[in-house]
Amino acid sequence: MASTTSTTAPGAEGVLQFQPLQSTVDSTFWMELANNKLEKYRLSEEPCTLQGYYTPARSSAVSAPLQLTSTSLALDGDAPSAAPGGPQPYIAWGSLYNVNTLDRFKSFDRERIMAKASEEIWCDIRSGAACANPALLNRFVVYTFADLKRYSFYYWFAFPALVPPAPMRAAQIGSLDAALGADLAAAVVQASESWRGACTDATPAPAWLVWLPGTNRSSEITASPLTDWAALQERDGEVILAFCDPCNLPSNPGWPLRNLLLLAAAQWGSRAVRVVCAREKAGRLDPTFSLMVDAVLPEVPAAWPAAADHPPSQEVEDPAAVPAMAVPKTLGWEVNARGRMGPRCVDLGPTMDPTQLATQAVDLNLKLMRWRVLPELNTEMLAATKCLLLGSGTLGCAVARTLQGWGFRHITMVDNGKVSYSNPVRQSLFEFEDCKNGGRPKAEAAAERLKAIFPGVKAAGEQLHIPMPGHNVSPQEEGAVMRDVARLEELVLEHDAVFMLMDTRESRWLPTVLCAHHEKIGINCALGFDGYVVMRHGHGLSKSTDDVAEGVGEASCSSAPRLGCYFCNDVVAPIDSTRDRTLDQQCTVTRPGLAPIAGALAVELLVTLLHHPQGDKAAADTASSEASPESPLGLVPHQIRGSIAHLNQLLIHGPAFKQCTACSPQVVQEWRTDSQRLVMRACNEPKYLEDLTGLTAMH
Amino acid sequence: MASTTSTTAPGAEGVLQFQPLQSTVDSTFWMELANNKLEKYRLSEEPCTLQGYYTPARSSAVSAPLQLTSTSLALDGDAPSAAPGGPQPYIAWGSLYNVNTLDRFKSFDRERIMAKASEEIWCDIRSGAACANPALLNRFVVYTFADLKRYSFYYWFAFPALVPPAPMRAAQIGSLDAALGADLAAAVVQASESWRGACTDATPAPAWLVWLPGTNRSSEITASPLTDWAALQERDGEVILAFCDPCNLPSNPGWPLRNLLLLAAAQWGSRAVRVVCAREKAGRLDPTFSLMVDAVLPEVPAAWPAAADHPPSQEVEDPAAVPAMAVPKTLGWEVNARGRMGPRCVDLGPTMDPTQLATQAVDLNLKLMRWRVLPELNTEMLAATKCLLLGSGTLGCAVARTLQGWGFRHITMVDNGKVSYSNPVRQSLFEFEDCKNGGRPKAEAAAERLKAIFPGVKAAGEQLHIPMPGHNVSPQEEGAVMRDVARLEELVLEHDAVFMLMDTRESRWLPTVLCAHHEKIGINCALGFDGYVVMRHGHGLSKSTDDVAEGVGEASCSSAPRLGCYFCNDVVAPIDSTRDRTLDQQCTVTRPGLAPIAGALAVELLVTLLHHPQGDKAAADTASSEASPESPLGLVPHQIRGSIAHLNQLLIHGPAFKQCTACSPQVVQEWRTDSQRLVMRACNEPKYLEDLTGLTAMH
Amino acid sequence: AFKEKGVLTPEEFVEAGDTLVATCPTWSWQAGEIAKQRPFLPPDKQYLITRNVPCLKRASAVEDYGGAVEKILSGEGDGADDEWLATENVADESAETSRMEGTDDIPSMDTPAEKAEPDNDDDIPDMDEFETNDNVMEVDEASLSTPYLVATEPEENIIRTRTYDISITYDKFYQTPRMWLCGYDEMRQPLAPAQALEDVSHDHARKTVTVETHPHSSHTAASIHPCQHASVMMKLSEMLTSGGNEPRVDQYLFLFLKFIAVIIPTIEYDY
Amino acid sequence: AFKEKGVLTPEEFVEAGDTLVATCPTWSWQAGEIAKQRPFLPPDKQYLITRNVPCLKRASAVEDYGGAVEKILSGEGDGADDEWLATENVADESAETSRMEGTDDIPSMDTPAEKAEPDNDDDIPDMDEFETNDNVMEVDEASLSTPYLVATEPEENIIRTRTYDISITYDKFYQTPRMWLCGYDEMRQPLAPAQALEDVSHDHARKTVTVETHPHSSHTAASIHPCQHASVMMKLSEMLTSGGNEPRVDQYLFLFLKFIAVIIPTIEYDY
Ligand SMILES: [Zn+2]
Ligand SMILES: [Zn+2]
Repeated sequence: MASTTSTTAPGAEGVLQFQPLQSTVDSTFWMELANNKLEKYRLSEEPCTLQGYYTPARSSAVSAPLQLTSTSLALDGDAPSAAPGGPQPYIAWGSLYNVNTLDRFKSFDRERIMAKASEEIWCDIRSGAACANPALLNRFVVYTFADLKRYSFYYWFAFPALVPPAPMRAAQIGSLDAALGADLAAAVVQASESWRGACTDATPAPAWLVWLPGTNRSSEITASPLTDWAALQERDGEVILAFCDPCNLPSNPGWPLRNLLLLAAAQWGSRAVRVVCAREKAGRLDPTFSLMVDAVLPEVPAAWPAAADHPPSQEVEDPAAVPAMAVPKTLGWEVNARGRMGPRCVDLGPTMDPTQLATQAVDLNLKLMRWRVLPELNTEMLAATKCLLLGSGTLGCAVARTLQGWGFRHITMVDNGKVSYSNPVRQSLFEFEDCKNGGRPKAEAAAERLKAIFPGVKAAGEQLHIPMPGHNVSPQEEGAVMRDVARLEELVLEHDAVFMLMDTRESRWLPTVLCAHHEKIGINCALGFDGYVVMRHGHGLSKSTDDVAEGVGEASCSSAPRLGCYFCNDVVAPIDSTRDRTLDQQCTVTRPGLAPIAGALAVELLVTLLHHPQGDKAAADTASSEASPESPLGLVPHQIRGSIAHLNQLLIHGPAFKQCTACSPQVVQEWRTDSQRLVMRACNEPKYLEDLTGLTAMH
Repeated sequence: MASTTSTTAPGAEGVLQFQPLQSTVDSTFWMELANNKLEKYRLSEEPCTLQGYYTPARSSAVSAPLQLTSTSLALDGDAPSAAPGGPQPYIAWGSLYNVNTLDRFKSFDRERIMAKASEEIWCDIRSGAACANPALLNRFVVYTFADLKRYSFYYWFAFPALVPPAPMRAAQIGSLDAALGADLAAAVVQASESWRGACTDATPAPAWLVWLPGTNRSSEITASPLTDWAALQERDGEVILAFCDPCNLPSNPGWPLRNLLLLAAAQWGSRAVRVVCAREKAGRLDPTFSLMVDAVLPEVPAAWPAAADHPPSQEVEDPAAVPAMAVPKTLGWEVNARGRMGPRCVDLGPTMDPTQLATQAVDLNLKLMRWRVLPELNTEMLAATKCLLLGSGTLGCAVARTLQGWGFRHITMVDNGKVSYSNPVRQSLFEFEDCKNGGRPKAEAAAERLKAIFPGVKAAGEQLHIPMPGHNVSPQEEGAVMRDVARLEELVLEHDAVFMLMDTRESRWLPTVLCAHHEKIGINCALGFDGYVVMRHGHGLSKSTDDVAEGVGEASCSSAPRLGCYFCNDVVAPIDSTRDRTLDQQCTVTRPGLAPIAGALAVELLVTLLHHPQGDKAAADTASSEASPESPLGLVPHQIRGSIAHLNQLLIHGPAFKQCTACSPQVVQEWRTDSQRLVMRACNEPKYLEDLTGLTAMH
Repeated sequence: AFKEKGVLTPEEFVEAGDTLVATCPTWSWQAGEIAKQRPFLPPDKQYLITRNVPCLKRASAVEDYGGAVEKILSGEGDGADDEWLATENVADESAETSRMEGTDDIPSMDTPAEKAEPDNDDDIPDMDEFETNDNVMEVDEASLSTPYLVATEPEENIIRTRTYDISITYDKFYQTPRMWLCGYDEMRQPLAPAQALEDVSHDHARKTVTVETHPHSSHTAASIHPCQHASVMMKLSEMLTSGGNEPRVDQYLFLFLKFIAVIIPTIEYDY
Repeated sequence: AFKEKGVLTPEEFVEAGDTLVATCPTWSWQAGEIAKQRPFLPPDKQYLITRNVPCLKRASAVEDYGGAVEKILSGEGDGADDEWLATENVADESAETSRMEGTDDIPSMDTPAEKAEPDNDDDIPDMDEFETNDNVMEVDEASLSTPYLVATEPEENIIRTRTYDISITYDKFYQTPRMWLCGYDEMRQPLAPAQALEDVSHDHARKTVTVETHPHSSHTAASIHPCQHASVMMKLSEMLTSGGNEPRVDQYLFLFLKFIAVIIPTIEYDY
């Protein structure tokens, strides 16, 4: 990065401006605070001692913050957690006030804790304690509220700086080597490094003195503690004040210098002092990055401040807490994330709340698929596609699970049955517990399991009976049946894709009609003993055009013929299941491997289709389309027929049948004209659908 | 069935033998008792009133039992639960003594309750109450212990019969129509039916009188209550006693007649009485099935029994309970299921215990598959085949679930990882809860889920690291690694089939060697982004023959060449995963539909193979074997390679490779010679396996 | 819809049930558990029951009934009414050989049944220890002594005389009656539901028997799955029609029981 | 095994870490949580960390670094050492266009990050209400006024200067180091792990970034998945060798960080 070789002060005798410290709180600190709150503090609001860590600035790009980590709360011993090898960080001592409620946080008397800290600092300056241990100048305070339900933490730091009687000014500011020359600067840095290395304390002192030989420049430059000030004044040469400067800026020192200069003015009576702002590059003090500041200090009379000047009682509520000693005015509250005066809030929910963790992990997993293999993958589109699963048995469970794997987020399960004891070994959303006491309703149990698998899914379960052609409806039942029809239509409307996963053929009729009418994607899946059919229905009949009136069959004017539905191959209307045993035998037995395969293929077919540029109007791919499928995910055939016994998969396609009893324009038109009449006659009149579509004439 | 038209009495004046009543307790009764015990009785052992139901005998094959159902315990009202339409059953009143522990049941003072019941019956006979309400003669007692943990119920019924001063004898026994002639018999039956139909009581009286006109046979035959006895004696004709007879035998009346005849002897002073034992056919009294008994009764003096004869205090513990009145000796304890004196026990566990219910349901489901479709299906064999699943991720979960569907009962899951937040949407045995707090160990969580799905499975989970060639083992680690090797070998030995479902190529090496050595079935499954390979390894190298010495490669003398393993196509030893990216890319991404498909195919392949007459030595079927596969379940190919993008499945086969780094005789021989040396050198020396097998020479 | 599709409405079920009860009073209507009442049936006419129906021998002893029915179901039969009656004769002729066939399967079916007996369970006390030496009954010459359950069958069959409580519920989904079997052994101990399969025609009927929770109580029972009922009833209706008889809804249950009698050939209930 | 396979033993990891810490004192060893210590590493040398590392701009602004690395990984590169250095130049040239490409992706990555801000959550009080009119600091002429975070970059970039705590753990399975990123925005507020992806080279590196629980603490962080590390390190070792330099185990981490620098091009840590 661009390095600053030299900078002039902002006008001779300009006011010296200090860069405030920034707090940086590691999430481990909040975890530790949360633990302590739960196990140690409980409801206590007594302050705790903190150790914050900071270093010299190490980059011209960012200042070094005051950092809190999990060890900041460790009370047993004052050694920081840094392990052998690197330089120890500097420690600032703080007081933590953790309150119990958000209200108490809002109304917290922050000036009281600021006053307490500043009094301590002022005492330490006046008593000389800060000279012996300059870390005392860097005391800080923070008050917090930990919302442990949400893993949200509210906090406000203050780094108290005592305001001197008059501003400090800078006569000159520049890089250390520019100010002293490269050799001398290197020697100053060298002496400081040695002194720091020789420091036997657990942590190094954040401020020290550097003595430059005067007339006899050949003497060695030395570094020594602040307590040597008076002694060094006796020697020939110059005494320079040095401190660990977290500030990265080329024209300003960092915040810790404020109290240090006040000490110099108040204790030593200095009116001018040269200061090394010690900074690092690559972990070592650096003469170019470090600054040299010629500071001009105000006079600080022994009696300053007068108690009347800055009566601390103005700011302290509790008269008992009024300090015995007059203390300078203090400032130093940190700004919030928007740069304004106010507390901060950190929400660790996303890294701590399991639900959010799961959501992130699942999203990322899908994005990895996009990034690594399939740039065209539109995971957002899948997440937004709403799927309706009619049937929550072996196929319904398999389809729902694969949908979840693809990141679909809206899944509605429909079924009319209850979980029985033979189900869980084949229906992968149920467990033994769901079977007890007569069994839980399947749709509800399945939806609940989807949420237990991934809390981020919007899953619903609905017990619904789907009216079936050929299954008589008495006049008394008509009302209930039509309510079921209405509810099913609502559900179809609310979703984008409808999976037909029932175990009877005729229960697929009404959903097929509804998909054709509402132009929803229909995916059909049916099992035999060792064979399966997975297919997509042809696209629906648009309401806006006159598709219906014209009839959209093989001779459609669209580029590819509209594809058939599940019923398009039939020459009889769906009446009862005994007529088609191959794939719809009721209370059927299937090989256990069949449902996972067919369910997975059904979902893969939908996903591939959704990525096809023509969507559900995509022409049927066949095996010969293999070379360059239009969907980036692969082939979108019309039907996949496979067998576990023969271990083959055939891609089959067929156009919509003009006399289809489910998807033909006649049926859809009749639905649009009078849906109740259509359903009731289909249920009660065996030949009705065949008459309606003209099938009868073909027999 | 053969009907009895007429039977002579067992010798004139033979002792009349009565068929004891049998108790039949509906499971609904036990359920109701269990409910009452939990919610009403709790620890009370106070007796409850029961209503038992019985009918006339309705079949010559079986007698009518005294039946208890859920309504037997209903105290609110004495109406039985039978609905309108059929004839009401007869009621017998009982006393239930339910005790709290099995010990109390064992030491129960059953004679006390018998004495109490017989005293009541005798009082009712003597007072005339039984004449007015003959149901009082059929009092019964039962004491029970309900083991609600096991759904086991212990019980012992007694149907008290008072022993008369001398045996009752039968002068004649035969069918009613044989005794009276068909017309008269029909008239008797008709009168009885009418009388029963006219009965305004909630339940009909179980005994009644039939009056046959004497000289003027043209008078109508009538039926009337027992209280009419004296009045009818005044009329010209014959008074016959009739009762509802639960006995089905052609030569014996049922138990209820005993106390009724004692009443006749004691109250009416009868010494001979004709009795109709009323029985039914098809729900109506039947003159052929019903009996006519000419009974000869002993004299019952007014003072009988003398208190000294049968002092009830002999049998009654508590002197306070000694009845004021002398009571005849009583008997009537029911025999147990073995025909001996003793209580019965019914275990409703199989119909009430959910775990047993689930086991039954799952078994039955599989048997249905056999019965309906596949007579050759050997479900017992599948249940006994032990499967070891190495890897409990997407594939492991899919395989385990399909195994459960097929009724495999021994499943061991192995994995070294923990469940992470991104897993449950793709790994079908895990849920969100399993991810929290760093995640549960996968193998353990998966095994637990298998049990939650079906408690009858023997599932275990084991955290185990599988040593991998090319993954360095330091000398310090060697001990731990060899312990892992030993444990893996134990696991392979304990199982019949080993599924390799890991996500790295090299982790499959050691299991492949172990399968070859121990002649276990090895099934391998690997995923790419949208393609999969499912394969079975060739059969192992027999220890007993000198397969190993001779080398069993393409040129084996067996009928079909031994098939290859996962590594047989390689010309380099497994070292690290970056060399084969297609199917083993680590931290790989796959389309979510892939694992369910490949996992299901892997299990179907095993099931089909297990049914093949040659077992794991079956030659590789290809698509051309389709016409007549040797396994009744279909083709057993060597490898199935499929793609979701291209929607195809290819059947591929390849012989074992002589220089294979995993299944070749050299490697297996080396394992047998010094397994530790083999594993250590494979892990630490990159070229070792290639040198060992001679691959190096081929490069 | 009896004629066309072999199904019944709930109202028709009640009508047919009333006729059955009136004709065969061994059948009666039941209310069942209040909590499980189905709203589309009258509260006191939820299902039909007949109890204590004898079953003298196992179905395996009278196999194979199934062939003829199978033919009809599969549409291969010529649909003549007498084919139905013929099955009863066929059965007796083939009894000898089928007995052998049938026994293959019985052991596997017996497994759950054996488990149901307390003696096999270590935790449950042996019933031996309960038996007393109290021979009160045996010294009573007026009591028929044990084994007192004497049937009219030859000795070896006595021991296997079971009884069944048979109930018929209405299945809303299939719109047909559905039959449930709840059995007892000769000592009136309940049978495990799977044991009931021994009384179901081997070849044909087991295919449709399931063990499920009885819809009007809390216990499980064997049930003839109704998925084929409608088609069979439709065939029967067609046969009646072709024989010149108009099928009547109120007689549905008689025909139904006739059909069921083929599936459970040895259980002798009235109809 | 560095030379042959690009992997390290735990002992070698410690050796390489000691060299890194000695050479670059901004790195230090950490003990981490006691409960999570790995037994095969010294208790006080569980992992390495360097904190407060600046990241002045997003990786999308300096794309595309990935191509060259991809070539090397796939073995297409010629393996010359300077190809590695070249990537830094390539980046600047293509910065303009890639910025446009990169932005496509950023919104989706930002979604979780936005959620992390309390303002979007109705339940969490708006931070507005906490702000005071107490202008103590603003009247103090000695305090550098807000925005006080002045960087040496042009104005528009200031707002996006992030800092990272970077740690390196040892991955026993892959036998390589593994890098973890824990970021803060310019106001020192923590970044959601997924936001760290913005500082990872788009084309190549995101493929290997996962968000997982840090092995030595309880929080989640973005991590470069180590599955490719060994092969890349082996390539680098080969390049060194072919350049006449013998690769030394203690320098492993320098090479490793050089490699990582390609993946996270804008994070300026020392090595
Ligand atoms: Zn159609
Ligand atoms: Zn091999």
